[in-house]
Amino acid sequence: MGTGLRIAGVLLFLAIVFLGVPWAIQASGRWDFYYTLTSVALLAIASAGVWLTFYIGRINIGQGAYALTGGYVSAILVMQAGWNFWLTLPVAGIFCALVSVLIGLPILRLRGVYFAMVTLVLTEVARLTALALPITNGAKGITSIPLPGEVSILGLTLIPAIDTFGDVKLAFYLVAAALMVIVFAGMYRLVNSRIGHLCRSLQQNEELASSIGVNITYLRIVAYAISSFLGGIAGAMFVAISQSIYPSSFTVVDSVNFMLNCFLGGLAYVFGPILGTLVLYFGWDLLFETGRFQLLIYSSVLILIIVLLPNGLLSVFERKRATAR
Amino acid sequence: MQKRSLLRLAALATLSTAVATVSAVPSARAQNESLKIGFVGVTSGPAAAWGISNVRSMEALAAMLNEEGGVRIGDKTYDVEIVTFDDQKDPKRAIAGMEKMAQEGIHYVVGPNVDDGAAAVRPVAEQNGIIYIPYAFPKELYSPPASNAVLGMVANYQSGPAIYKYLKENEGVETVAFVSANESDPLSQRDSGVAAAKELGLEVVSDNVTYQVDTTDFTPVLTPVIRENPDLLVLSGVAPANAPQLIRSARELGYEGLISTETAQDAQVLSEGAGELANGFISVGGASTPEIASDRMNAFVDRYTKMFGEYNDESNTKVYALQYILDTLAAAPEAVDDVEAFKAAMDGFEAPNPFMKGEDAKLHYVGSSSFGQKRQLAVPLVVNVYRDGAFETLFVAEVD
Amino acid sequence: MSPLLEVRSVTRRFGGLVAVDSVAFDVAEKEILSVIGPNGAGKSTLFKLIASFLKTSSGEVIFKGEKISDRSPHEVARRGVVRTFQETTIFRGMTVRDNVIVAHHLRSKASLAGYFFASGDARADEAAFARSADEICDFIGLGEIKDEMASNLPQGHLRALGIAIGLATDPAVLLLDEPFAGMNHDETMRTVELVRGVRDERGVTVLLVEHDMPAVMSISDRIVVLNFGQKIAEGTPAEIRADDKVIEAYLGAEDESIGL
Amino acid sequence: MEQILANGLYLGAQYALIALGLTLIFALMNVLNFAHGQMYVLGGFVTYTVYGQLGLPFFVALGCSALTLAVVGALIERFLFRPVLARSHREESSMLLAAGIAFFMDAVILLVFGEKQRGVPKIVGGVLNWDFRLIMPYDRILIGVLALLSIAAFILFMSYSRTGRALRAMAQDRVAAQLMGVDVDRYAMIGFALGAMLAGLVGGLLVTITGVNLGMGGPTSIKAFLMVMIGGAGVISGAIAGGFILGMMESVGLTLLSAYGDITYLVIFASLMVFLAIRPQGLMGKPWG
Repeated sequence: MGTGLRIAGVLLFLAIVFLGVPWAIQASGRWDFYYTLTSVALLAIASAGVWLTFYIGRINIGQGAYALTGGYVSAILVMQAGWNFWLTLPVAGIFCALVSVLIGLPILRLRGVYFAMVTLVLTEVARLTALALPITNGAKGITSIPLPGEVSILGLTLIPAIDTFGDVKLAFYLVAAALMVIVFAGMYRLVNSRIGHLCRSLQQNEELASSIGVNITYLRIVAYAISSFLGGIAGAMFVAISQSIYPSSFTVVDSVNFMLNCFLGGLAYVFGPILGTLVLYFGWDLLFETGRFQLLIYSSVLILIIVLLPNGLLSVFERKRATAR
Repeated sequence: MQKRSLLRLAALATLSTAVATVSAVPSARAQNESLKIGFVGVTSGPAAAWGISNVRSMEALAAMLNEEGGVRIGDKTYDVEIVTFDDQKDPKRAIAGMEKMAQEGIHYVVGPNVDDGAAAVRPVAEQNGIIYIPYAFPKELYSPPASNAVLGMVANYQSGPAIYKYLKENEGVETVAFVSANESDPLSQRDSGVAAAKELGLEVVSDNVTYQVDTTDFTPVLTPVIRENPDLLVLSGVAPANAPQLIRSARELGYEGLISTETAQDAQVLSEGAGELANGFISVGGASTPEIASDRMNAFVDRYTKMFGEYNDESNTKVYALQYILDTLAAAPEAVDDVEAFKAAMDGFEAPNPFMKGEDAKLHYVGSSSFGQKRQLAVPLVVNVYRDGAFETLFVAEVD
Repeated sequence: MSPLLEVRSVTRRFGGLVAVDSVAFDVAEKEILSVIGPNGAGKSTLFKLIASFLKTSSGEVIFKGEKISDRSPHEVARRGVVRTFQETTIFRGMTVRDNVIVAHHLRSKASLAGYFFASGDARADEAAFARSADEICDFIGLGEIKDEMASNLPQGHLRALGIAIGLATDPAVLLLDEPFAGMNHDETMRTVELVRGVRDERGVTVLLVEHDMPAVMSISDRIVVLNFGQKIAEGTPAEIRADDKVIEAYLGAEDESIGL
Repeated sequence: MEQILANGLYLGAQYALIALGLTLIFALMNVLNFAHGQMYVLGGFVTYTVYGQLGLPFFVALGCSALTLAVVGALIERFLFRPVLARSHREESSMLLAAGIAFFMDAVILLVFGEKQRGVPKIVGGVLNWDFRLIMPYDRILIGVLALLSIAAFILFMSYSRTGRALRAMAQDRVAAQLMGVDVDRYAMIGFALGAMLAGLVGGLLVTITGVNLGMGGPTSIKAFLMVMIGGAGVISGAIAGGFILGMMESVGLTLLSAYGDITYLVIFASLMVFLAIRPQGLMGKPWG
């Protein structure tokens, strides 16, 4: 693909996300799609983190734990310390990254299903911890969290309050979409830089990577911390939208779904998580009119897709590229 | 190779078309204008029973009403159409469901079934002018400044004191133990139950034993509780699936005291899961026990059974939500697309209760003492006791 | 002059089993030294100990006067002691050229963040690695197929790629683990030439573990012989060939692998 | 004390049987079968229908459960896992398929058997009460013994039958087994059917004690994963050990920590994580499975 074509592709994508979608929603009057697409964007961000751990060869079923942690960090800072939400957003991410370093140091030595299982347990540990701690308000959760307010320095508005322009749904959509674009631009850069090259070396053979002098422990931790950072900010954003958080806000099911999003999009493609999330999440919503057959149809379609395209949806283009070359 | 990928593309395309077609099939429509009432709650997965009893009671009642010619609201007659959304017990999905309801132009929604979902949909409901009827107990959902949620059943902090008081006075209960699942809703219910029991001067001998909802063997869970030998064992917020197991384990461990819960249960489930060991189990239900069920209630149960094969006793309570919405709309016709009118009507609303025998059985909104405003359906607080496959009414009370 | 690498009475136990028993020898700079011995003699274990993929139970490995045997593998590699692997350990999902490029890791000047933001150092690194990788591919004889997926390469080329990966790290000492295993005569001879070239043209000291006697005899400056975890002989190929203990050890084990 | 041990043993026997099927499938095909819990639930519902509804003898129902699941397992392997595993670049992709199958089975179970908790009449009545030191209903004892017998039968089958030996060879080294003339495709199907059958068997056994509902699937899978990890993935003795250990941990943990209530499972899970971090291959597994 030429550079010109690539730039055109990126511009087209941006135009669709920031202009096309609002226009189409305006035209069709399907206002409910704003929330659906906001969710897709945020879940795709969390899934991007999972994808990155896949990229270093680890099956991560623990992202729900970090989304929950990020959500609680934001909620607690807003409610108890009176912080502005926008300040808590990066803090939530960084907190999760720090926690993940502590947790990652011992568990990243595990591989394959062993790592997968430990991370699965981690999600449940996060839920039980949230239930047991006083600061998270235990079973009662944290509710009635205010919408994100204005950030200003010396009277100069840096970020307007989320309800400034009246349409909160649109505002959340634009914020989520912008975050998604930034995250995936970062991911794209990461994967196509030498770091991505090193991550692939880890994925394919850790011993060999170590023998050529790659500090595999460090690189694994870095990747896992980035992954958890993304989980944390996605979780915090969801809390801002639902204005509440409970220990059950992110559960094992979410962790599994994040992983499935990556599989479905394709583990070899950096934009796989976006497509995977879109299909899995949006697909469920589209099927809502089928009533009690919803799950049946949803799962049948899912199975068919896997059988037809076991390497993910984006592998549709794989063969073409191979023949073109 | 190219052919193969084309084939795949074609297959995918066919698939998505098929999906689109299926999802576009319009639901059956009669000649009356239709009035859409929504449901957002859980109808799949482990907690499916909660939402399904909601959906089915709504669908059965709607079918009855439509067959009778529809519902008269103001000068129009509507057919009731139920629009359901399965949130899979995920608060994020519940928000999406509520957005869907707003999209469909629906202003009255039953659900969600759990605390986290009910809290999460609040912003959407308020932004879009939707009145929703959750089956969740947190007080801030119903207390000012919140005003769009209406509690659909009797909260355990209302029924608990009544039950404990009754048992204290009639059965001489002095000590009580609480067991709950390690999840938000049951734990909150346990905490308020403990507080209520202490208020009544009962001695709480055990209140910190919890179990995972996926527990298959409750013997180890209950062993330390039974050792305290309380007069009353309260299963706080127990899921219908867990109740028979807990009862059975407690009895098999030699426990001889009373067992009660403040949530609705199903007689069939108890009978299959615990058999005669469940005799004497006290729970809270709606109004289908023969002593108080009206003909209308019996007709509803028949209808439900015919449509879905088997009745669920949880629907005794859950059938009220739709009836309340429709009767309140009839009382304030402009509320069909203006929830403020609905809210205004709630304070003075009163209508006959079709599901209960007796002239003085009325539908009206309550909750002033718990929430400071009328944001609760007055569902008869019927305390049942299970005996040999059916419920018997222990006593009936009212919430204010 | 002190030796480049010193193995000082290194011992490794697995439970009750002593896999390597107080083995000691020195490796001089720009030497090709082979470690041989019957199956199960502890050669591979010794190799892992030198590259620090295993920790020694006692004894130490000294490189340029510094103890390396308690460091992690990538730190040992950073100091210039780099191993290749038995069989065909490569990055299967990358092209040949990418395999070699990524192996330049030790030469990188930029930090991870630098790579992410494409700092000046990072761009210089990447250009330099690409150039060097092309050069190494040509040197090893993989220039023609450097854009092939590594998983598609035949056996012989895989071994060469393994050596190329090792070279890309710019090692002082290259540890080759059975570089001739499974090769026919022609392939072996080519690889022998290659290993010589590595030493002669690039000044790399080579330490190899091998079964293939003729190849070892022709390539080595010196040979260390292990049996049952102990060193039983050390010397030039001619000395080893005449050593009774060596012949006995091999006759006791497997005749065919001597190839004499 | 006797009570705690008995509870732990009983739990352990049923857990071990669930874990056996999962670990067998994992050992043979490197597939983490997310649908294992759903298979267990389906087994429970079959027994419920045959024994509870149709009134046929319990052992007939148990046979039906095992048979149904064996067929389902064989079909799933042949028409879903085999083609997907053959064409996917990373074998983890099978996890997505397994999850899809789990969703699908959940949907089918919901549509066919409904959302309610189901139970069957007790197979034997009465409670063993040894001086209040040990209280155990007879049906629980019977099911525990049946579970132990099934485990024993499975071990004998794997050790002495031709099929069992072939399966073990394949679990150890698929390529080597193929070279030795084992028809790996055929045995993968047999192995998968066998694993699914074990899940169905436990479902059938336990429906008499715990009843069954469609929500039990997912959590059961996760518990089974834990047991397999404790013992070591893909190792049969490990799965059995893992089952008994988790059973004992729950039994002992719930008793010791009952004073602290809410944190019992937090402690169990946290200690599992620590254990796996220290000993990644589980008790008996090969490193890196």
